[in-house]
Amino acid sequence: MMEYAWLVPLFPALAFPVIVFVTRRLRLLSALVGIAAIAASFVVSVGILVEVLQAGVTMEQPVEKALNWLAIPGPEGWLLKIEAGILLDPLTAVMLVVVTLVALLVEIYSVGYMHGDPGFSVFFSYLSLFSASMLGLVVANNFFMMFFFWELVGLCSYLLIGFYFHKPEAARASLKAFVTNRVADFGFMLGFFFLFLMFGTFNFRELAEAVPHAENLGLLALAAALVFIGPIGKSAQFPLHVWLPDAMEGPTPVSALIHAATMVAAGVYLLARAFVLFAGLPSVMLIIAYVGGFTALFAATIGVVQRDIKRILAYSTISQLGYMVMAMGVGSMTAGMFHLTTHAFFKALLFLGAGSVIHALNEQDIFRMGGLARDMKITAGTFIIGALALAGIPPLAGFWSKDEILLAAYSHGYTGLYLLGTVVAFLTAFYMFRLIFVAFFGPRRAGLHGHESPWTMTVPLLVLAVLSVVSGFMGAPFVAHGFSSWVYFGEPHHVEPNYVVMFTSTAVAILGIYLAWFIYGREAVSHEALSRRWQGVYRLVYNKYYVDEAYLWFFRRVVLGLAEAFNWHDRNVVDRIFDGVGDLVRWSGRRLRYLQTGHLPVYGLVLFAAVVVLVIWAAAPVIGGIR
Amino acid sequence: MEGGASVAIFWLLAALTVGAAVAVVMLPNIVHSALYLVLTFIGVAGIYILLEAEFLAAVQVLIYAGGVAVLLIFGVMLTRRGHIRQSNPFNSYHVAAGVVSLALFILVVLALGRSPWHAFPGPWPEDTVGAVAEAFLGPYVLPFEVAAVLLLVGIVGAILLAREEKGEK
Amino acid sequence: MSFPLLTSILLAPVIGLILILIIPEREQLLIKITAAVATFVALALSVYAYVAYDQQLGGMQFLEDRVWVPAFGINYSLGVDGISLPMVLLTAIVIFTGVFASWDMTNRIKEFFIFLLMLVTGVFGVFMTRDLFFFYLFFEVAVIPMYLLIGIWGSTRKEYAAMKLTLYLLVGSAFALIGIIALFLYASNQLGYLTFDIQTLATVEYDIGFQKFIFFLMLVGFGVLVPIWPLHLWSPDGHVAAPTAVSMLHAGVLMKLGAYGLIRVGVFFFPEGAKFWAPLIAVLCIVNVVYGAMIAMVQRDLKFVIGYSSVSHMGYVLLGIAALNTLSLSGAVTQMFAHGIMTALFFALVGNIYHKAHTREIARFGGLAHQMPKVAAGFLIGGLASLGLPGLHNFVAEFLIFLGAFTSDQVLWGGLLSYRVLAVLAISGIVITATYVLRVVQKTFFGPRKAEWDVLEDARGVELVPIVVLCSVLLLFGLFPSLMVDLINTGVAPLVAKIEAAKAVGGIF
Amino acid sequence: MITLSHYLALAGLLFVVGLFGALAKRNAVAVLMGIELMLNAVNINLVAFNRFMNPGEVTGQVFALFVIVVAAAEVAVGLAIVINLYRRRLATDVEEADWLKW
Repeated sequence: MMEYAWLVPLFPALAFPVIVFVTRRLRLLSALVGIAAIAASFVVSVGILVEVLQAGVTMEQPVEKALNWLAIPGPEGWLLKIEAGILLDPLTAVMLVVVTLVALLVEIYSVGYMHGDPGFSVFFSYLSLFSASMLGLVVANNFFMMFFFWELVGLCSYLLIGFYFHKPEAARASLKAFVTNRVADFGFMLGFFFLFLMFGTFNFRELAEAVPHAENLGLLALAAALVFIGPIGKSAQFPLHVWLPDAMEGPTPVSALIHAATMVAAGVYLLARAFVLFAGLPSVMLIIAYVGGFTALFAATIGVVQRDIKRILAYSTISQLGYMVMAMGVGSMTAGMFHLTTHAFFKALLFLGAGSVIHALNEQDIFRMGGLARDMKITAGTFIIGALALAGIPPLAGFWSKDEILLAAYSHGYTGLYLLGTVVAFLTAFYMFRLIFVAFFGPRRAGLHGHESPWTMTVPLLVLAVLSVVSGFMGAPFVAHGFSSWVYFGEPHHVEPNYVVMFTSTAVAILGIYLAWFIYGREAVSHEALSRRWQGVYRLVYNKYYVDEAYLWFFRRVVLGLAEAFNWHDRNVVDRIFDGVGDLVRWSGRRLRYLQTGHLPVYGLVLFAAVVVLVIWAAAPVIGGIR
Repeated sequence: MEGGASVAIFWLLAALTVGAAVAVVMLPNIVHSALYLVLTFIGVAGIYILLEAEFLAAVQVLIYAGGVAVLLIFGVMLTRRGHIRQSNPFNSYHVAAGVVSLALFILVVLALGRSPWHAFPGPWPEDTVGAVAEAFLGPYVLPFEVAAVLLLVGIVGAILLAREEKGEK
Repeated sequence: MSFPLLTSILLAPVIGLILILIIPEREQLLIKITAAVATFVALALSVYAYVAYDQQLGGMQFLEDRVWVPAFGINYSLGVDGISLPMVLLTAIVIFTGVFASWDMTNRIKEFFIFLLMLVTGVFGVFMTRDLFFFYLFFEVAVIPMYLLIGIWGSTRKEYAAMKLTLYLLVGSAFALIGIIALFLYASNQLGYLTFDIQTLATVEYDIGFQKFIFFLMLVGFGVLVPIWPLHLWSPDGHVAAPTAVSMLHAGVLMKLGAYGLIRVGVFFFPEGAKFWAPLIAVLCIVNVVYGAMIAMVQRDLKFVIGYSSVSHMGYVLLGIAALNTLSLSGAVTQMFAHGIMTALFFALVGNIYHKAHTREIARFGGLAHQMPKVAAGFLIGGLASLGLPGLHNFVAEFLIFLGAFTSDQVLWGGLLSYRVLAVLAISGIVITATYVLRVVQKTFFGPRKAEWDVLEDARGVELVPIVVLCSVLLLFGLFPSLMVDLINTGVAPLVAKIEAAKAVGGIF
Repeated sequence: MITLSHYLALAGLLFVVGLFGALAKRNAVAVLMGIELMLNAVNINLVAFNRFMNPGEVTGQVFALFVIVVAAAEVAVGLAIVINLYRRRLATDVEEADWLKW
């Protein structure tokens, strides 16, 4: 099955033109084509995963197949060799399965959610294009190809965020997303340019061999830091996180697939794929760890006060991505990837659940919802399972993966980050169950009456709920050779459980849930009073620490100001200079006119005066008697 | 021509010619100028004779003194206006003209003084007229024909320019 | 010599032109069809030439020679190599789509198509000739009709723009002429006989001082066309004023004339001169890129945005030339092709909108995607190409240029500033470009539906030809870049060999 | 002994007097007379050079003759213009014929 790996991205890639040009009129057929394509990819991916694990393909001996895409001959060998190739190892196999599975479920879900939307088939074409580019990114065997699909994925996010292009906010959000990603890609491109400068290749395997014994560590650190800017943008880490909350303008399946499970995980995947680059540089690892940690805390605090159900989940995603990046920074690539896998499932579940709620009530503000547990049994049930998993309640998936990260931080001696992680775990539990108690258990508010979504939407929810429970066990410590023995850096290590860490994280989560129940469930303390008491803090956090406003101010004042200055300079200075040359000619013409007196003798005089002058000038030596 | 006599004659003719020329230029009365012009032409003819260019002297007298001078006198008569005594004043730039002319003369004289003419008075063909005729119909036949055309054009042009428009008075 | 392929490409528009002369003015459709057929023949032959070109052999192929003026060694010799063949193909594609883009013109279309075909003949000539004399001759043939085309059929401030454009180009070509004559004389007394053949002239060993001066002349002469920064002001005004097909040709092809001239007559003849002036070009092109992109951000007229974006994109070509290594030079030639196609697409679409909406003011537009989905899709593809999205041809070109400039270890100001820093500044251009392109797309096409524009109907039938053809070319070479880059490498290789062989000369600063 | 420079000096003087006449006179006919003087000076030069420098041939005289022919044509046309000017402006004053004035 492995030799068919290049088919995985190809199926959805073919589905895109087929839908756009052939089946656009027939809505259901387009959906079927899309789903069939991603289903085929899923089947092949599972096959690859099984084969990879059985055939003993490990991180050290990946399977690589490549052919030259663009090669420029130089004096000796290739000056530049860019391949289109696939690199198969456990990391790729796991990611393939995760991406194809979530994509499949989201596409099935979208049939119900997007029902009646005029752009139904266009939506499925965009989803297929996205799946193709995401899968392409996963299987890429060199930086160029990864960057190639990295930007295509950015394009699909632009198209899908701006899907309801008649809404001005959606149009602005898509522009914001693309430009922010573009800034990150600028850094990322510089990063692998430096790598090419130092090692002359983009290929991951060749880099893996060359990087450990690179002599110019300073340059390597710079290159690694620049490459890390890519994930900062793509995985919405601070300071380039601003686009993800606005990306919620897109349809909910998009938020579930792209802005929760797959695309935003691409940044973490890049860190995992190029881990050899970062492993040997403690300074860069530290930066990564602290950026991840800070983002986790920063986003969690904002999530606590948000009112829009999708915004809460968006900030939760940023926070969890911060977790994964912190895990990478702390040195445990396994923990990061394991959390990525489990997070993909339960976060997709939460988003699809939220979608089902929005689909039913057509309302996104949780304080206008209520009593949904009674009206939408399956959605509520699955949503709660997802929330529990996210909060990290054993035995659900979230617990095992979050625990592994905290364990990694603790065991590698980053106690500060460990404590920070625990606080974030508390906040996560608090804001998730704040949402649940307000939306699902509170009294029915604003006359909104939920009704259960059709089976096409609830089945994916159930599947994801099961996965949220099951997926944790593959990485749990007591499992013999679980996740950590497949996906690792250096050598497979077996995680021995540290009960103290486990206990504290669970206790903290339960505390969070209790507090949420205490404020929002029993409403013992009115949350309005709380927010009025700490009014300053509340407003600061509610407005997302005014980061958005700062960027907007920078763009409007500095960038546009500079542009206006250039424009003025261009029109008035440079243009005026060249037009000035023309005016100069006309001006001097006006002055010389007065030489023409019209009198005949004057012309004669000028003539002969010139003769005299010329004779003097030419014959001066002769006349002067020198010669 | 023995040496002494020809030298005297040269100076005489030179004085005559230059004097007449100065008169042509200085006299206020245009008619006097015209007459002195005739005198200058004759002086020049004399010099040609001194240079043993008899045919040229004859042509000079015939065309210049006879034709051109008369034509100028006609011109003077046809454009008479106002008092004849002041008919030939200087224009407002005559001072500048004088300066330029003087400067030019000085330059010419200086140049003459400096340049080493290695003149060698060799044998001069007796019959210059025959030689001239052969030259005209020999190497210079083309200029000769062109000169004829030039004259024709000159005459036609002059007639066209000078004839009175019908009804114009 | 088998079938004279290149001459027939060159003469196809001329024959079309003559036929149109014969057709009476009122047969408007017949005139358009003749023009379309003529350009289609040129396109078909160019594609055949592109495919039939033997890349292993490389060098000049499809040679044709006919003695013209033996006294001065001028002969009508044609040939295309790795650099000029893509340009011939580009010209053919742009003129073919240009004719269709001006299908709905009405006033005096007979003269319009005559001048248009004359213009394109000049451009074909420049790219195909191997003779320096004809190079300049065709160069002038290309410039003169431009004045009339803009002056008569133009829009905003057309007389001013036409006059400005022609003055800039003619003054520029005057510089180039001086250079060519000096080159010719110097070479002829070195060689001992008079010749204008580019290959033989290039074999002459020019003295360094001479090279520095003449290369500067060429730089100014062709720099005006590229346009290089201070001499660029004719192009935005010219673009805006010109009718659709003319601005397509103008931005799509005429600018490449300048860059091609700089490479063929500048760098190929005077490698030391090129090395001396390279830092100046490098610095000016960064201004081109950043300055042009920033200005494009605040333009109110759609065509001005594209005009300034062309200034910015041609800055990349100059950076490619300034870095003087294989990667950047093949990147520069690829960018010349890619940018040509992309700008032609942009102008075709803007022309389409302008023809229907009679305005190009971005502020008045909004939500056009509702009324014109196909045009919106085309514009978005053009926009994505211009910001260098992978999968479209411009990304490959820009990538090669950036990599070439980044890895070249030339330095300026005695090591104070390196090409790497300039490359980083140029790469930052992609962020600015992304911002202004998508802002325009958002303001024009997205947002709520405006009843005011309900009268607009989407591109259909003939108007779709430019959009479909140009988009598919961008995609084809974007997904399979080796189709073009390998060909360009065969053309760039001798050039780089000559540069390497040239003595190391300190830069101007 | 009369040498070549004597004749050349004479011609130079005559030329300069003619030049002064042409430039300084107000009456157009006087200007023509000045020009005639200058032409005669040139003729003297031609003949003098021929006589002293190259006596074998008569090219100098032939040229002199051509100069005379041209001078004659020139006077004819000059006078026609002057008469035309006179008829148009009733004056042969050179400074009044200033149609070329800016």
